Amino acid sequence: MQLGPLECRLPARTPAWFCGLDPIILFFLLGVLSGVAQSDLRLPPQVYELLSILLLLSIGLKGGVELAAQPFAELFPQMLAVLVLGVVLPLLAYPVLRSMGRFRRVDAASIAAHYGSVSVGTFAVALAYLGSRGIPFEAHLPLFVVLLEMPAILIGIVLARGISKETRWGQVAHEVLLGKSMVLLMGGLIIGWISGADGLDPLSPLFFDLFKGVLALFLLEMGLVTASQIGSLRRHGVFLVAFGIGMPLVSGLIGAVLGSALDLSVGGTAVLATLAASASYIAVPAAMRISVPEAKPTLSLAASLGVTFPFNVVVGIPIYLYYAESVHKVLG
Amino acid sequence: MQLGPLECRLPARTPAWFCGLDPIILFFLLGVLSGVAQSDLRLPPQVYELLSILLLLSIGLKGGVELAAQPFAELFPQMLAVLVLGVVLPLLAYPVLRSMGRFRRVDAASIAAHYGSVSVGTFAVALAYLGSRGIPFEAHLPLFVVLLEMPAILIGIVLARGISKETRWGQVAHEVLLGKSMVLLMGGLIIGWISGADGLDPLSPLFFDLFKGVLALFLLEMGLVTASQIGSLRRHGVFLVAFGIGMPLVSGLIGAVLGSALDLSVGGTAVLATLAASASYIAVPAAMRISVPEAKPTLSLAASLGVTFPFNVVVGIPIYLYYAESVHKVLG
Amino acid sequence: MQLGPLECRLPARTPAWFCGLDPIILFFLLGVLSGVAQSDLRLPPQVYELLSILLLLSIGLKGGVELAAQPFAELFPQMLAVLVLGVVLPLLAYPVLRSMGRFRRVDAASIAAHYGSVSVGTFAVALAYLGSRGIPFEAHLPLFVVLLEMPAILIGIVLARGISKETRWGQVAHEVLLGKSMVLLMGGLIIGWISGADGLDPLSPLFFDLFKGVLALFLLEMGLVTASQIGSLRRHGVFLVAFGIGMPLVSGLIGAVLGSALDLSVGGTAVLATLAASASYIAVPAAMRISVPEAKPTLSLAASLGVTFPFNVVVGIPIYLYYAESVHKVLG
Amino acid sequence: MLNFLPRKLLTIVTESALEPLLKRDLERLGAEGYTIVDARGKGHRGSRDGSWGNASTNIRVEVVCDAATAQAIAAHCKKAYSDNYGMIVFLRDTQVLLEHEGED
Amino acid sequence: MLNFLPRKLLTIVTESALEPLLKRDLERLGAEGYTIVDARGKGHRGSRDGSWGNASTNIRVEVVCDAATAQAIAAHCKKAYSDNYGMIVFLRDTQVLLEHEGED
Amino acid sequence: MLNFLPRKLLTIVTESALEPLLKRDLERLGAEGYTIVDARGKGHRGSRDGSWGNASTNIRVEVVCDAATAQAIAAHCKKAYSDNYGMIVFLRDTQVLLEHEGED
Ligand SMILES: Nc1ncnc2c1ncn2[C@@H]1O[C@H](COP(=O)(O)O)[C@@H](O)[C@H]1O
Ligand SMILES: Nc1ncnc2c1ncn2[C@@H]1O[C@H](COP(=O)(O)O)[C@@H](O)[C@H]1O
Ligand SMILES: Nc1ncnc2c1ncn2[C@@H]1O[C@H](COP(=O)(O)O)[C@@H](O)[C@H]1O
Ligand code: NA
Ligand code: NA
Ligand code: NA
Repeated sequence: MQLGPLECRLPARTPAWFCGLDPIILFFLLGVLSGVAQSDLRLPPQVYELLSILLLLSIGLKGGVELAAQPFAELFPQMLAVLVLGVVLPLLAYPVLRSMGRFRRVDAASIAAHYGSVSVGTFAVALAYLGSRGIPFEAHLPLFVVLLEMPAILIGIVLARGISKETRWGQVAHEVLLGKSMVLLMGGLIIGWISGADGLDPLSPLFFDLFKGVLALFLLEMGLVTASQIGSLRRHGVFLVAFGIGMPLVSGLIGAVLGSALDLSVGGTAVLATLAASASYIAVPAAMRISVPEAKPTLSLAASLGVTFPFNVVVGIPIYLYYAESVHKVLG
Repeated sequence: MQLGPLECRLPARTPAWFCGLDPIILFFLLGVLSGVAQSDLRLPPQVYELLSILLLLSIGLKGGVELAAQPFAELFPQMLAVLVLGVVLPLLAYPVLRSMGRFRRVDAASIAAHYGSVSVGTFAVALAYLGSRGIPFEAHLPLFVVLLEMPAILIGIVLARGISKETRWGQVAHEVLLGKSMVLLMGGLIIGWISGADGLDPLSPLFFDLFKGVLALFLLEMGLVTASQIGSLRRHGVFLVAFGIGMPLVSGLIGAVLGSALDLSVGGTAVLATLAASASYIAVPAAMRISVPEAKPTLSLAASLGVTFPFNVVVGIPIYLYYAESVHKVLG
Repeated sequence: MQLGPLECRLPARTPAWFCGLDPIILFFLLGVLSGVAQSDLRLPPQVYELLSILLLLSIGLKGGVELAAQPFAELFPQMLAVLVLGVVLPLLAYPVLRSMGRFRRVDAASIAAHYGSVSVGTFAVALAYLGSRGIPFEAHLPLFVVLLEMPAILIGIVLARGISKETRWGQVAHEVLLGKSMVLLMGGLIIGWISGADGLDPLSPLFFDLFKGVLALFLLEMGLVTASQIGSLRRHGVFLVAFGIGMPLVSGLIGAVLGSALDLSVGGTAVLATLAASASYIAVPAAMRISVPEAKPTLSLAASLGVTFPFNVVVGIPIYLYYAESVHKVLG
Repeated sequence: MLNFLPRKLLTIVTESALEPLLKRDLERLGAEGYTIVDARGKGHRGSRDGSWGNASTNIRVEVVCDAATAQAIAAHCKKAYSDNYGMIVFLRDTQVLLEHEGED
Repeated sequence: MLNFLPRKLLTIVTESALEPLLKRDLERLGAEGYTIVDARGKGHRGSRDGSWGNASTNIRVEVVCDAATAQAIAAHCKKAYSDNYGMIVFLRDTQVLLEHEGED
Repeated sequence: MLNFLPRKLLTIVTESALEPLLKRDLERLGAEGYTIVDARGKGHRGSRDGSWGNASTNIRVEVVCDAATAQAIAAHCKKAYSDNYGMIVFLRDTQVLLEHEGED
């Protein structure tokens, strides 16, 4: 497969297949290898939390600063379309999981919700990927993350239970809308928007200069977590692996087409494709555990963390950029 | 009210009342809002500790470096005056708390001790505030923090118990003098003083460049903590809120007059006013819990964290700068 | 004693004996003093872990980047010689500990293993020391750390038990080879080697710019730990102190001679001497606790953390540089 | 002189995700207090060692209460949670120190 | 073959601020050992969930000792701390494994 | 209605370094589950307060099991570890809630 316009910038001594691999991906692979080899390497959970907080704020602030210029009203149609995407994706995934995967209703609904929602870690890697290739993208992409996180959870609950009175909808909405990642992303966006680039200048050593280093450490830990899923995957069989790769390839394409239809740039389209292709491993599992407790949490996490996250981070993102370029050529 | 020389540097699109708000204050407000809205956002305690350690060392090192030039002996009169300030403030607060607040003796003594002592977080915000306005201040201000932390605690204990033999004075002194914040501030001052600017140069990316970002995260957490005090405040009624705002307005003025009398610059005067106006929420509560256990810790924390800290950080500091400028005009 | 080419760069006001003390050493001393004075200052263990992870990755990455140029095959003889050093040092220490120290067999074996292995913290201080004096050293020194960590552990176990069938050698090897510090050092080396200086550029604010600040915080904590060993030392008497100073002075000399014989630069020789002189306080104690449980862990930690680490960091490293220069003059 | 009262000590080990729900339940069911500690462990539903793979860690909740309350809490846990969440509930007698005279 | 000795198991849940004082007390009152765990909880004095608002977290202290020592510790806790600090003290019988022959 | 079964509750407090070994042992000796909590403490071998000087912290391991398994675990701990590692093992009766009918 032609992975698009990846020029090899690495020196000649590196093996060819490493070509185009960002060092942050090498950190991820280091984590996976250490985990598989049963090293005792482990980041303390508190460090992981600090890293997530920094990433979320960085992404939000950056987006907010650049949003400053933009007339806000123009974004509404895009925002609406992205919300619809978050509803459609789990509805696509569910029948596949039921019929081909033969999962119980609750499990299919829960997995579908994971894949309809998003992973901020994957999003950050996509931004870094485009950044290091000098491909521009829209400033308001973090807004899409915020918009995509929630709808799939509601759909997942409805798929599992119907529109049951037992579900405490208000509480579910509260927990998702005010979940840590939403608050930090939105908060960052707003602070960035108010303060502008000059105002944020004294904060940039922490939030902007360290961004890629922080992302590298984050991916090291994600690699360890990915490795810890392999046992679970082995138990749950080959369908889950196939779904974990096939689903993002399809939803990434849907995202790319939508991005292009919404007139996003090639970079923005690639990121929307990545978001569509990514699967949640934080907000959705937490919500499902409480709202659909009969669903087995190990199934969806094995797929999301054990298959889809590594797939997207290592080979998916270049593919979604290729999608974006192709779709733009065809539709543009 | 005329808040002094705050020019609005923010772009036209921002609402007028945001004018002059540093992004770090926006982080604080984000924390308060998230807390009030019951978001699950929370910084791990270990991260909070790391942030405090970095802030204390940064402040100490910075002060130490610039102290280098100064002839030490000249500072003694100032240091003595500041110690006296730390004795006078709780003695002023106590009768007000007893008569108007109708607090039990132990509670009045404990709250008075909190308000006689200082908050390093508030101090850091004041430095950032002056820094971003280019207002110069004396290098040895961190020394004042060190000097102000202790006396109010001793006064508080005496107010609660008289000069009782039961109090283990030695232990109280030991715990305060060798408390974490004292050691880091003094240690930073001394290391900065010995090493000078050149010697510290390789440390500046961590301790100086990241300062404002670290302060932003710290204030995010402080905002969450402030929000968690609101319940407690509601129980303890309106007097505590009035005291939490009135007391700093008075003690800030005393601090400003003293600063001007000691021939501090306008910036230095504003900082001394801020220190006088700030209330402790770390060292004093810990000391009171052991030395005056009958005092209710929720009372003093609700006032200090729930009222005075947010008041000082958001509107107090500009007022204290205004105090400093006015006093200098009158007395200078 | 003439400590070599230490010019005093500090301003005249500093006491003479501080001359040449890097601020990071002042952080260490601050930690020791705070600990001795029983301050409640303490870094959370998770922060300590974050600092170690950053240090190990920084050292690895830096080495890897500069290794890029080097033809790998040339290093093999050096690597072999360093492995032999790791076998010889504990064999030298053991008889001394048995006969002069009168330790039980298991204790002597365990202490010997600690001194045959290495301390990455000491290594980092040595690099910073040479760096701030502008003395160049070989890029592949981190490889030596990796090579020296393991052999002494195996020797220690054999000294304690003979070549017993009960020892699960495979597991011991697995735990050491895949121990956290090995994985991070080797991983950093490899990632640095693959990515090269340009590839790592976006990571340098975290891993390179912050290096010395991170090292300063790390040494602050190490100072506290050192102070906590003093009680233990008092119990175990004067021999342990003498050994903790004498052993590194001897093994440092052996390391210096070996470095010179291997044609290392003066800087590289000084670092190899430092590695030889340093004693483990992480990997070896963990391995010994499981493989030689009869050995008292307090003995070896008191010597390694309470005596040798502070000795090396404060006065040892300049001595080993002096060794390196002298040996180079004699042999070169 | 020292008054100890006979009580039950009920211990529940379960998934951390249940903490907010369980706290509400305990208050509703009449517990006068509880103590919670973070834990890890293994049981019929496999290992929960705090790594992500297990989605979460455990909590160990301890309630000192009278026999009826203990029964009510245990019954509620069984009905509401034990089908879908990792959980073990165990009970024993204890004696609690009466803090203030005339308290019981 | 295995020797278990009858003992008391005393548990104290109280504010973390008391840890240094309590440790000193336990040794003075003859406890041969103790085990401490960080905890959070709720009781008569409200919720102590580790957020700052509650000024601190709790500790859960466990002491295996003979009946007399348990009584002494409980009595001391009641007298010295229970008026001003959040605290619950409870007691039960246990059997402790004798580690070395001829120890008791 | 609620079925509680009589069981033993075995608690082991020991050095954290033993956690991986102990987990393997527990499974081999037939424990159906266990719960582990990080702890600190003091005993015959001195204070283990989590500072480095003590090389490590403690863990507190709790096993609900039948009497025979409890005996087997205690015996193994005594034989394999108690000479060289800080450790206390204590036992008491408990009643465990039967989660699913027809389980025992
Ligand atoms: N026999 C047992 N003894 C002690 N703790 C147990 C036992 N069985 C289960 N647990 C704890 O309860 C949690 C959930 O148990 P389970 O539902 O059996 O997976 C486990 O992760 C353990 O922490
Ligand atoms: N009935 C109870 N059961 C278990 N723990 C309790 C109980 N009552 C109080 N506690 C614990 O003891 C602490 C102090 O209790 P109190 O003094 O009642 O507020 C609480 O924060 C709980 O951790
Ligand atoms: N009497 C006791 N009561 C409670 N915990 C104990 C007791 N004795 C020992 N421990 C715990 O067991 C650990 C090891 O004990 P030891 O082997 O006696 O040093 C200590 O660090 C304590 O955490
Ligand atoms: Na998705
Ligand atoms: Na004050
Ligand atoms: Na060595």
